[in-house]
Amino acid sequence: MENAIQSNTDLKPKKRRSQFGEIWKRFKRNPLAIVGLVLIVLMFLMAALADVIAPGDGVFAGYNLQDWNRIRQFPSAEHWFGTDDIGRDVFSRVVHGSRISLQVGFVVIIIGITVGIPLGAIAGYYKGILDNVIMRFIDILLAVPNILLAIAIAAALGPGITNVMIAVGIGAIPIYARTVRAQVLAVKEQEFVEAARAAGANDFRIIRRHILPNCMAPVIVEASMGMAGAIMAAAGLSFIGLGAQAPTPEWGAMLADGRLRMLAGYWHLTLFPGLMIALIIFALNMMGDGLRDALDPKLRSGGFSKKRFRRIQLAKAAAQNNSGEGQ
Amino acid sequence: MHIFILKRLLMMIPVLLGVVFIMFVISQLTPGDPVLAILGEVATPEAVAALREQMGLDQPWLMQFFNYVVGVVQLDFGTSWQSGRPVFTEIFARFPNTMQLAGMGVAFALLMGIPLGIVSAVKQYSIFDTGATFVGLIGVSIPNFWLGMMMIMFFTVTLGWLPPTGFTEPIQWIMPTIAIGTNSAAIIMRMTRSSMLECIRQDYVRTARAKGQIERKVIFRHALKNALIPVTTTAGLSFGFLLGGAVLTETIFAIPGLGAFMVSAFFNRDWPVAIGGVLLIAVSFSFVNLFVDILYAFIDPRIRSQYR
Amino acid sequence: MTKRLLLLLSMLIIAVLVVAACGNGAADAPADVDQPAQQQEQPEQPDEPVVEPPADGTGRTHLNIVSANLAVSMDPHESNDSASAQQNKQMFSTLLFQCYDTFGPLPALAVAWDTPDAQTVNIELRQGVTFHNGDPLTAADVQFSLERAAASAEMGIIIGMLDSVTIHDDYNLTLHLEDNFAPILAHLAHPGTSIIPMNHVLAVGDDAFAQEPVGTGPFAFDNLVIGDRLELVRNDNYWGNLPQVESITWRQVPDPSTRLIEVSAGTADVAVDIAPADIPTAQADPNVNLITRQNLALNDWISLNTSRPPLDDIRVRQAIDYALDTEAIMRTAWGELGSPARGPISDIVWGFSPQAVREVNLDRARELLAEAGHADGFDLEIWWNTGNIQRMQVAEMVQFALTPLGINVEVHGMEWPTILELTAVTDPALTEHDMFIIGWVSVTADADYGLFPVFHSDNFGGAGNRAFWANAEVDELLLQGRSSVDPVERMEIYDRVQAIVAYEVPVIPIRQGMTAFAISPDLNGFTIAPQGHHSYAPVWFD
Amino acid sequence: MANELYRGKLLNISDLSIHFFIEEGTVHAVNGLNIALAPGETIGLVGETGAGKTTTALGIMRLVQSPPGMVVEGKIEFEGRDLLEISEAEMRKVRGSKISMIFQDPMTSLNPTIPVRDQIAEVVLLHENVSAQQALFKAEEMLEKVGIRKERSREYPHQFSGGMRQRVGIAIALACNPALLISDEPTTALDVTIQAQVLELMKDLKVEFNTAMIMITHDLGIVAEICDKVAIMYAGSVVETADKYELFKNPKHPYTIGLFNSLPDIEKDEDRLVPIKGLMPDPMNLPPGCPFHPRCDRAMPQCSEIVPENTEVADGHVVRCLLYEAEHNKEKGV
Repeated sequence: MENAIQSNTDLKPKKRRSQFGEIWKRFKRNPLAIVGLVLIVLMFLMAALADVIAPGDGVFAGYNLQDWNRIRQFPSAEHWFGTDDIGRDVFSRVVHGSRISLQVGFVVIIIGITVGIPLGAIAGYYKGILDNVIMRFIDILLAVPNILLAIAIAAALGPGITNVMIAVGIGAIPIYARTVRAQVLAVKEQEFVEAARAAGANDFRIIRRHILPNCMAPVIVEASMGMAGAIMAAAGLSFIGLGAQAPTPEWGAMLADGRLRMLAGYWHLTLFPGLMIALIIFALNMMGDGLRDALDPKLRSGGFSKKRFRRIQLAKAAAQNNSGEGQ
Repeated sequence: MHIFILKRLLMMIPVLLGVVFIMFVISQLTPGDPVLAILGEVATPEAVAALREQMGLDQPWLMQFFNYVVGVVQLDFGTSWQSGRPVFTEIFARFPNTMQLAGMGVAFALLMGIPLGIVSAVKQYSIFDTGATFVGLIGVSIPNFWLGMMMIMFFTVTLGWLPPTGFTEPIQWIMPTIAIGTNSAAIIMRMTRSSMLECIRQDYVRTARAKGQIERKVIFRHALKNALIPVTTTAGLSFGFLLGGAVLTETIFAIPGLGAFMVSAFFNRDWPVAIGGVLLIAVSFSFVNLFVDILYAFIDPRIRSQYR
Repeated sequence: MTKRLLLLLSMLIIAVLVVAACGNGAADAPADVDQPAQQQEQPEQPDEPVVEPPADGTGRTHLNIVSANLAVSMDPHESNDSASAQQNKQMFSTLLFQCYDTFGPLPALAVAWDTPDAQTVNIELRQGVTFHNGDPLTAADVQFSLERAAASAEMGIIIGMLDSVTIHDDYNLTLHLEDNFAPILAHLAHPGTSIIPMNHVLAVGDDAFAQEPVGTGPFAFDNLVIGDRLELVRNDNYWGNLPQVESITWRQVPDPSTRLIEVSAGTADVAVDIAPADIPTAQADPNVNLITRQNLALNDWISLNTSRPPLDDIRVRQAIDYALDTEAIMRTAWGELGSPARGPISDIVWGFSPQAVREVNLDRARELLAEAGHADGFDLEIWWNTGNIQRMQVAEMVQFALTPLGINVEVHGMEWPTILELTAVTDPALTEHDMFIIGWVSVTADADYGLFPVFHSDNFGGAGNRAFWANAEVDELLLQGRSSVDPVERMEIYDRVQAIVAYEVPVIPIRQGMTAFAISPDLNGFTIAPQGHHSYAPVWFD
Repeated sequence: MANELYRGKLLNISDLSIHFFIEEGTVHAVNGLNIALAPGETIGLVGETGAGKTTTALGIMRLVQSPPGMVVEGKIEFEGRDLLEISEAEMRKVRGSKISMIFQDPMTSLNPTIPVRDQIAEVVLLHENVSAQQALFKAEEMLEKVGIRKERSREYPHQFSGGMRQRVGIAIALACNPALLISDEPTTALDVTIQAQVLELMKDLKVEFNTAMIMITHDLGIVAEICDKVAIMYAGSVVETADKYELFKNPKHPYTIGLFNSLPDIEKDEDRLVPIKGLMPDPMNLPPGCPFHPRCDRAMPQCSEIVPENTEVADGHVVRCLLYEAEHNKEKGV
């Protein structure tokens, strides 16, 4: 009988494909996650089709077409989101802005991951002095609130969207380093790593082939949430003037410019770009929640079917009533 | 416990030293001459040279770093290049506002987040839970600076209820507190909810129920105390997040705080103020984290015994 | 030649008219720009702009001011930002006062002065003046103050030409300048030459003095909450007319829209500097009295780096000027706040001469570019300082407007100190910039102040000539202009300089500055000073 | 009919079914379970992991997580009352005082943030009309009774070893002298030597307090040690129940026999154990007919169609298997 129990857990190593299928199956069940995914896809479509939606080229791109005789117009049929201070179509700028934000999100995550994962893996795997040095460095980065660190770095690098991505990316390193380190510490001691070591695999191979793949789930979740955070942080930096170079239609910079017109009643200059920032972050967070639930083995059978529960509950109540009447 | 605190305090020193060092490196890498920032559009080479010497910028930067650290040890943070006043004076004139703002933000976040999180967890799958989860997601997603702007637009421009800026009257605290605290409130709500959900499934909660304990006490006496442990961490981290977030909130609501001041210090290359400010924020953040760890010990006896 | 004569004549007439404006009704009005070297008669009526004195004192006696910044330093010699100048103006007095209209000198702490030559100024001090701490004002304080200011890096440009001060007795002294310097009297009215109490400053030290300043101004320092507010109280022993207002609270409100709202809501009486976007709002608001006045700034021009190709070619610069509709650009970015520039200095500055502005002509621009061998266009950068949104818009508009010429402009926002540093190198070969946007205030209202630093080739880089434009004739003329004591000659000199500048286009002027204040409707007697050093001594409430 | 067979004096569970409604489907954790127990009697509830033992125990306590869990049908009569019919407030009076429970994992079933003394006092305060002081005194008394010095009573759970913690759990369970004690694998998480101590303690205290007990376990050795009766559970229902000696001597159900065969026996010098082939069925997808038939050596064609009824093969020995149903019916001449 103990054997029977044992055999139950022997099934653990599953095929990769079916694993993804499983995750997707679980992800799919979460309606909020699907809404998030759909929003992100729409966002990508908008970015991809920006030139079609707001056509033009270079300086004369739709988002940059100036008409000094139509400045600060409120939304109309011609200009859905109105026009800005120098007569550009806000809708076109908002549409083109999706490119910047998505780009920022991805690049920041890539910086965070490509630096953070190796640091975390090395720190976790080797321990000792290397671990100490890396983690103290991480501590230093963590001792300064992220946005302040980003401001300092962005100030040093100068304004510009590339520099913002670097600045926010550096701020993102500690999260990944810490997540991976914790995972590595946990995974390292497991049997299959011991087995690989016994089989003569070198450290690099062990880390790459055996340890890291098992650390990926929290990193993926962290990344989808981190992308939202990165977009928010970058918009914040743009807002205080460290962001994208004019005339790039960056949402945070548009907000900053529009703020000066806010009390004069030009609400359309701040409403739409801000809404877009909130929307993309919202979508990423929803997707991140869904991913976390789908990837978390603890939560695998967490969901409860309200429909069937209620149906049985009602049927039971009805049956009781019937029997009560029968008496 | 004392030894633990002492150890933590000692560990702060290299980290803070590292912070100062990194800030010095950044100050060296940053383009923009602080001397010219002071002198403005027209600066004769003689004036530039004189001021540079006066500010000690003619020395090599490692020497400047060394001098700075020696000064800091004696609680001398130098003088602001812009105003000529001691950095200490400049910073502490504004720091209380920032602390108050961040403190009120954390208080708002806790007062909103914890109760909502508890109810949401206890009534899992209810309409309230679904609604709170959704609102929580929105709260996490809304950029605080935009929220602040929209509140000004609505409560000041449209309704005329609240003053747009300032930080002296309590009525002026409302919008900044909500603006800065909403993200954290949502984060804490989500954290409380998931932590509570985990705790109310714990064996010891079942034990409490098996004792015949009433549900309210099961939740508050048994589940909540344990659920609050991760929430405490989140709240501590939020505080750091809010100290940073104050930069934007202070700008929007024109609060004379350290955040907005430091941004202008960065822009003006007033490095003594910028470095001093970052150092102070790092120190307060470290102390908040220490405080959180001490708080842990009060909540969780397991951790208390680790601290020996 | 007739044109030149006509010009001179018209200038003289204007000069006479403005003398009358500052005459204050007195026949013995102080002479002005015509005769800077002449012995002055001292009128009994001292100080401040000409206002009707209040009928009675029934109004409020506390004044609330909101402005973007508080003084960077309350040491008048250690700061040259406008917030410091504005606040220090209330606490300190200068030897002279400069008329808001004619910009001629009026007596202040000095009751009489004469300039026997362009290198010497004799001063007779007002008697019985005391500092806020009770110390009497003497010649020693003046000597101490001026020498201290001259040694300061911040104030070098204002009074750095001072060589020495000779004290004759407690109330008479002579200033000796290093070189001939005709506009010296205007400089002695700048807040950077404020007189401070020698004994007190020496006793408490510079730092303590800056924390708790002591002067002879109409208001005395009371309290400072750093980053938040400055509180002043009336100086009851003020040497001029006693102010009606008994105290001032000066708060920092960085956002211009908010300052307007504060006045509209009655929580502030004076909002310093209203943003262009808010001008229409302020005009429409019955609770706000919007007052505007052209100031001495030529706030915004595009500086072209003439030391680097392709902008080293005069034809390219002219082509760019032909392509830019500077008036439309100015109106789009600033709206009502300011007026289109007509030259490199504001047209109210003494010495301004109007030059023909190039009408937009893209064909001519293309021709010029073709002549210069750039028919296919080229790449350029334009820099603007982050935080100044109007300049960003100018940069964007320039980029947009130059594209049809095939000029590919990259807009580059940088922090102010970075731009200052990158454009401050003295060797033109080391410059990296093409175009950037900057401005300059002819705070002394004399063309010398506006033109000399910006266009003399000795001043390459940080000293002001960030276009790295060298023109031997202009160099010569500018030196003549500051040493000559003959106003007619000087007028001619500056006319010629401005003509050359307009032809060679080292800068493309965009906007003449305008100061806009929102004040509460029951506040009277406030006048905007074009120099930027407004005085609150003469104001009163209904 | 089944009810009559199992009429006990203290507890009588009949046709209890508990299902969990999760998104993937309905988990049939307990299906038509019948158990009866007399006062002071001990029954061993034996089965593999996932057989529904713990769910049954929680069902008796009415502590099944709901949602997603729900008692779909059945009765739990305790001292003459159906526990499923009484109000939650009344049920709370039962929990901890009349029925208490010892949980499987002593590491997690004590609240880590409350001193053990207070955790015992809590249950005393709830059910006995005493002051806080008296409750604490009683708690220390209970601690002494389970072999923990009262000097340690102010310590926190993490300061105790696993065995000691389970002693605390026992103290909590017995503090109010319950009529029924449910022990959910109380020794599984403990070292073998500690297991024996704890079992010994439980045996002693059971006698002292004259408590009826449901001992949930998968260890037949423990059953042999302390139980009077045994109920073998498979896939949510009891497949065989009998007096301990009867069952050990004369197991009837193929599953029970399989269980015995998979145990090592020192007396018979066997080389190999004989495990039951296959796995427990997925409770979301139980096979039709007898749930055991896919693994059964003696399965007949009809086993996959007919759900077997309870069959009393000997006095108090009830089996749920078509093999015996047919036989029994023949004997009875039905």
